[in-house]
Amino acid sequence: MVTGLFNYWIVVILMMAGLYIVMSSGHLVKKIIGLNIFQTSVFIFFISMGKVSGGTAPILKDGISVFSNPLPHVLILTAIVVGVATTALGLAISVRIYEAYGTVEEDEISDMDKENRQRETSVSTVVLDKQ
Amino acid sequence: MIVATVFIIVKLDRLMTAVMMMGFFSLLSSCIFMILDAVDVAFTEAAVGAGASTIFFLAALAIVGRTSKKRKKEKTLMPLAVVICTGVVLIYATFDMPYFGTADAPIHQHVAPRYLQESGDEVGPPNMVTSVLASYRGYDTFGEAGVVFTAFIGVLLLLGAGTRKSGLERPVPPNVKVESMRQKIVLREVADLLIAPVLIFSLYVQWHGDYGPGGGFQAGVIFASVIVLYALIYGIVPAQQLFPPRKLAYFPALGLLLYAAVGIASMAMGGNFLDYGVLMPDPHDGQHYGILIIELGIGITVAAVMINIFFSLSERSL
Amino acid sequence: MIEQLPAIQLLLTLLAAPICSMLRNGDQSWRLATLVSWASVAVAGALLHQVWDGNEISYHMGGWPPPWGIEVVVDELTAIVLLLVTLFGALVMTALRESLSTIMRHQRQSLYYTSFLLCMASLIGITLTGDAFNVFVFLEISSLATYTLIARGRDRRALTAAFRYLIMGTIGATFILIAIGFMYMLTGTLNMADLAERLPEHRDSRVLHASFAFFTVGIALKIALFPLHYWLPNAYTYAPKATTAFLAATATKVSLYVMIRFVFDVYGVEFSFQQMQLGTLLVPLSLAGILIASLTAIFQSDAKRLLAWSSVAQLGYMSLGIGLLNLNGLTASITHMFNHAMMKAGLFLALATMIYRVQSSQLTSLAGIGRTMPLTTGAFTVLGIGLIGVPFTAGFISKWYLITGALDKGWLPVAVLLIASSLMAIVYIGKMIDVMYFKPAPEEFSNVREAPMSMLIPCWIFALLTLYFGLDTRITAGLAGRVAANLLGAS
Amino acid sequence: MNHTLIYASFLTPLIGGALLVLLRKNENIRDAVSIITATILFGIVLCLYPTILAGNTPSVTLAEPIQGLGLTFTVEPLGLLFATVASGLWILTTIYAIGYMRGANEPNQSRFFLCFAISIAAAIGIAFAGNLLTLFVFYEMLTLATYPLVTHKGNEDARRGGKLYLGILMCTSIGLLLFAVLWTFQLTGTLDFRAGGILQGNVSPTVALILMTLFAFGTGKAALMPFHRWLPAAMVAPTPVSALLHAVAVVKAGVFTILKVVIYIFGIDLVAETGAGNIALWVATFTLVAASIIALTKDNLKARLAYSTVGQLSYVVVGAMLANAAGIVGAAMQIATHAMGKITLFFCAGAIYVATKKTEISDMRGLGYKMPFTFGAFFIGAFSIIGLPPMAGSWAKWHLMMGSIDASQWVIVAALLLSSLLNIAYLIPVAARAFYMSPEQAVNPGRTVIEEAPLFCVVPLCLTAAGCILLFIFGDALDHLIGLIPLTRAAP
Repeated sequence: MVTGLFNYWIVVILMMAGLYIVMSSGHLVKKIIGLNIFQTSVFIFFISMGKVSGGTAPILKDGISVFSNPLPHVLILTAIVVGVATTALGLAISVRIYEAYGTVEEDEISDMDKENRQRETSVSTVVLDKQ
Repeated sequence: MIVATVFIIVKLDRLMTAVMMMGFFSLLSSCIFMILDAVDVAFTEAAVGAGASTIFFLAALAIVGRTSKKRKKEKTLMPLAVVICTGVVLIYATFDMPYFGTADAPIHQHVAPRYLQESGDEVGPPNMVTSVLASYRGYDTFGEAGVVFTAFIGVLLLLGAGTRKSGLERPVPPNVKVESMRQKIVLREVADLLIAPVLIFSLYVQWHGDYGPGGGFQAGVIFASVIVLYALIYGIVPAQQLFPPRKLAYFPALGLLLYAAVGIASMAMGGNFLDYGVLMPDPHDGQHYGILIIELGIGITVAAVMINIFFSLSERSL
Repeated sequence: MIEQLPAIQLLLTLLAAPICSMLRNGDQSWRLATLVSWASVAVAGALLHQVWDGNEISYHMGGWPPPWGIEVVVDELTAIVLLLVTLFGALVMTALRESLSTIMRHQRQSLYYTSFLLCMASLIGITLTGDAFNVFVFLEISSLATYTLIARGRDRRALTAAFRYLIMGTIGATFILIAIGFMYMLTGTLNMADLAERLPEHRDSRVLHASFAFFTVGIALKIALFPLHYWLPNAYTYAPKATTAFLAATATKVSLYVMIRFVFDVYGVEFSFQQMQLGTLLVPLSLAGILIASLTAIFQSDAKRLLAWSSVAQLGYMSLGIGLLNLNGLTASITHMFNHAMMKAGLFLALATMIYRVQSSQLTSLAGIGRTMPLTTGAFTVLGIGLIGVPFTAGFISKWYLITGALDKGWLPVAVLLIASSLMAIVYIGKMIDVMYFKPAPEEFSNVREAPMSMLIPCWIFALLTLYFGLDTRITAGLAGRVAANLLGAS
Repeated sequence: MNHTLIYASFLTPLIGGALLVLLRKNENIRDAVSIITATILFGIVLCLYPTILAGNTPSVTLAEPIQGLGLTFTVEPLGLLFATVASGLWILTTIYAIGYMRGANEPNQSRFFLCFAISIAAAIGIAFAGNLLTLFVFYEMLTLATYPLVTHKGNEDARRGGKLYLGILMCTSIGLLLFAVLWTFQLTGTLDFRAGGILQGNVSPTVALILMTLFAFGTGKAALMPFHRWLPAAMVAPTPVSALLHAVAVVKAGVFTILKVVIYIFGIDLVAETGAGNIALWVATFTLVAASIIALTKDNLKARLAYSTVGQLSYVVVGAMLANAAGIVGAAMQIATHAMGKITLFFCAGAIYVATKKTEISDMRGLGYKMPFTFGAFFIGAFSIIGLPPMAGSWAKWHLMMGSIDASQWVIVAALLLSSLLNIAYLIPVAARAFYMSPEQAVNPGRTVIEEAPLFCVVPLCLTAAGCILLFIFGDALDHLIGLIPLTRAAP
């Protein structure tokens, strides 16, 4: 059992490490790194599913009859592309955040936002009272 | 080892190193993919994870700074709890999974055999991944091209490339990184040597996808990384002169349209969307040419998108 | 031609997107985008007509039969969601030009339309597909497009909202990917109909249990079901004006559609509700969501944020209807999916129209706007009344079914809570309308003009549709009833 | 033919409303449109009489928004009675409103008349509703359409009044009435108004009691305490609106709803057997007395009349809850006769305001000689409300009294008597002061000579006063119509 499932367990640990980075890190770029790791681990999981012991890469050649399953490979090719697209967009947004706030630390940003909102609400209540 | 790498990343505050480690992680996973017979995936992961993503990260870090701050303890407890819960669910699930590598697992029984046994006759290319990717699940791949294109539009809308007139007409401020690279003669020489073969290699990957690992996507990324290499060494301005962003911005759209055009052509010929078989009198030829053209479409889209995104990101740091 | 309709439905918008991006001229792009979106409305209408009597269209992409190729399936539920996405998308698109003109340079606009079209196309793609993995692909396109659309908001907080959504959305999508992977592992297939056939034999497998758990959490993140809603208020508040209308109408609704499809069709009613007890989870959470979000809405001082919280509450109605698991409840969910999309899109659009003139969504700046922009405010009022659920409006119909559903179950307290939440809706909508009509306008806005026609007309179409669907419910509740019976009968 | 008539009765006010908005440029044409529409509507309603008197109940379905539940119009005697009252009084109210609005130079007159027309359409919808859903739909429409009327003045007072008005009516209707409607639907699977009721055999006595209480309180327009506050609050509206609220449409819609529910949803047998109406009955009895006492303390004429209305409405509720033939007849008659009497009183109050700008009763001494017609009519209206012969109100009071004796509810008999005495105490002095006390000249030195109100105001109020008497004389015709209401389940 241990040998049969060992591979999956490793993947789970990797996934969780990635997820942990995403959720615990305060630095936006590091969050994206975490996302990347999380996704890549899921990819490894998919590919592990498709492996057949003793099989080879799914390319037709004479004399070979046992192949690994090509379908997960296709799915993961697509998923990798999705991943890099997300990464690029995420980075673009964090760059813009940096330009707008001067920082990419989540805590600092939310502090600034909080101040902002307090100002807005206080202004609006004052005006409403006046009316 | 791969686990160790990840834990190092968890702890790291120096983001530069974290990114490097991430690239390393990608490279390792790509090795794992290789071991697991997923050559195409390994190829892609190496090109994208270790290549393109890392470069994007570096370009972004150049703007936002390289260190992250430690957070308070309380803020890390909640995520930890969530992560552990999720992990437990996953581990719980694994107990009912077929053992790794089992040949008679259901996954290998139902749909896959047809790909394995008949794709050679039905579609043609010996590389089954290509057949599935481009033909059986060509619609997914079309969607994938759509994802890349969407990301491109997103980055362009947010950061803008070429539209800012920054690259060409603005006087280049002294940039430490670029300057220092230029002076390193060894690097330059090596790069000069590399660029041409890699370009050719990318074309090979593009056209050879039918037979070996590779295809439009990998080719596109490799092509793009050549340009990025060029830009890193000679500076972004000459690179942009070579590939003016304004014109480059048309290419992703063109690639996507090329892909769709094949599909629409097959609709016009009386088949379903992306049914290449009807394109030619002989369905085999139809499949063959259809796949070639859509791979080209993907290649164009991906290469242009990657270069564009890199330009957009690095332009900002100028 | 007729049999190609499903592909045409998707291609219209998806192909217009790259063309739009090449046009580089805001007005031309807008013309193209608007034309194309109305064309897709027509196609959606034709599809609805085709499947009206319970027919099902199956279209094989690439000519490969499922489960080897990817199948596109259109049935009544699909058709109504398609109509929702295209019709409301087209209405918002029509109004988008004026709305954008104040926040974006001309050249950027065409890129914005491109994003918008991509978002619409991918939502159509999600709705159409009969393949589990394909759902993931299109879900990602729609997410990426949505992040972009949100991040272009005027306020810098739009960026953080978009980033937060990106993180949450990607985690959600990856969870869904894991769930799909597990399902695939058990059955070896990705086709949804095929999965539905093969999954029941694995009903005791832990892999399937985990798959269900991951799917539920993942999709709940996307739908913004309470308590996973926390990205939504900010995203809706800071997204550029008219965009919010589109997102509120479509994005969460399509995710809800995915949930219904998977929970009822793929996993199967029996598995989802008896073995996994989804209902026991959904009902209390939905109720809590409805009450807490309604209460929060009451205390907002920003009109957009108020409506965003109201959206969280209204999504609770829909998930509650699913949780009730009876004919009336499910009918209510599907009907409300359509009706709420319509009303909330209209409200946000009317609000966007006002913001177009006063440049702020704070309630204080909207004071007295009922006098300066009577037509817009009129539309807003009609839609607001619909949201409360006053008879003669679409909102009444869905609430009727929902409460009847709760009573059918014999859950009197649930019915009482629902009515209480309607009263809260009166309070928060009443608060806005009160400010708009009766508070004196701030001086700087005392002579704003009525909005331009291209925004006003879509607003009123939304308002009139709200009234129309309060009377003629054949294609909302009537169809939803049949669909619900099918979904429940499938068990 | 009948179907066309039913459609026409609902559409006429709406078309008229649209027309008057289109023709708003010219005041005279616009107002003429109002009057003509009102007359046509009344004519249409009258045309429906032969059919009903022949014992038919024509029915049309407009749309079917919910499976098995249509927006259905069914004409039956009770509804026709209400429709007649509403449409007949609409003519007079319109004429009066034209005079009043012009006399008082109110702004936004087109909006005013439009909302008026929509309100009448809603009232007709309520009258002809073929099931509870339809009734509820138009009930809400009436609330929304009258809201702009209540806040017509647009000042702070009007807004506060309007908020209270809308708040109470919406909250009770959505919170309680809708709930009761849904519950009924869930129990029986239908909401049709059927002779003998639909709940028979479907409910336990406890559920029946809860449901009836929900219905009674949910119908906020019936102004049972403690949900009566909106009625005095709505007094900020111009007087024609008050007339509309009190006599023509709104409160009548409320008590009409309760009557309909008792007769056609519960069936009086069920109510009598299970005592489902008990809570509502006692609350109504309490309201009856309490409102009259509060009315005594009010010096503002309109406020006093408002509390009077609160009390008088409870007569109808009491009659309905007694659940016997006499009670129902009394309640139905009370709808018609109170409408006639109260509208007279409000017209008078309005006329006094237009002519003298006076609103407080204590200021009205001696006005009777200056405005003989107005105060004469006031007398007649007051008598009718109190229930003294030869005024119409006496029939209603008589039947109600008989009903409570039949039911052996002696406390209620006593309450009715007490209330009548209180009615005398708060209504008669108003007119009496005007005639028998000399005006205090010193209070208003330099005031211009007070004259009778404009003709547009005086004629309608004289007509309604005459109506009060006519209804007494032709009381048996009324009795005949009400007698057609099927009180028990039709033989299968």
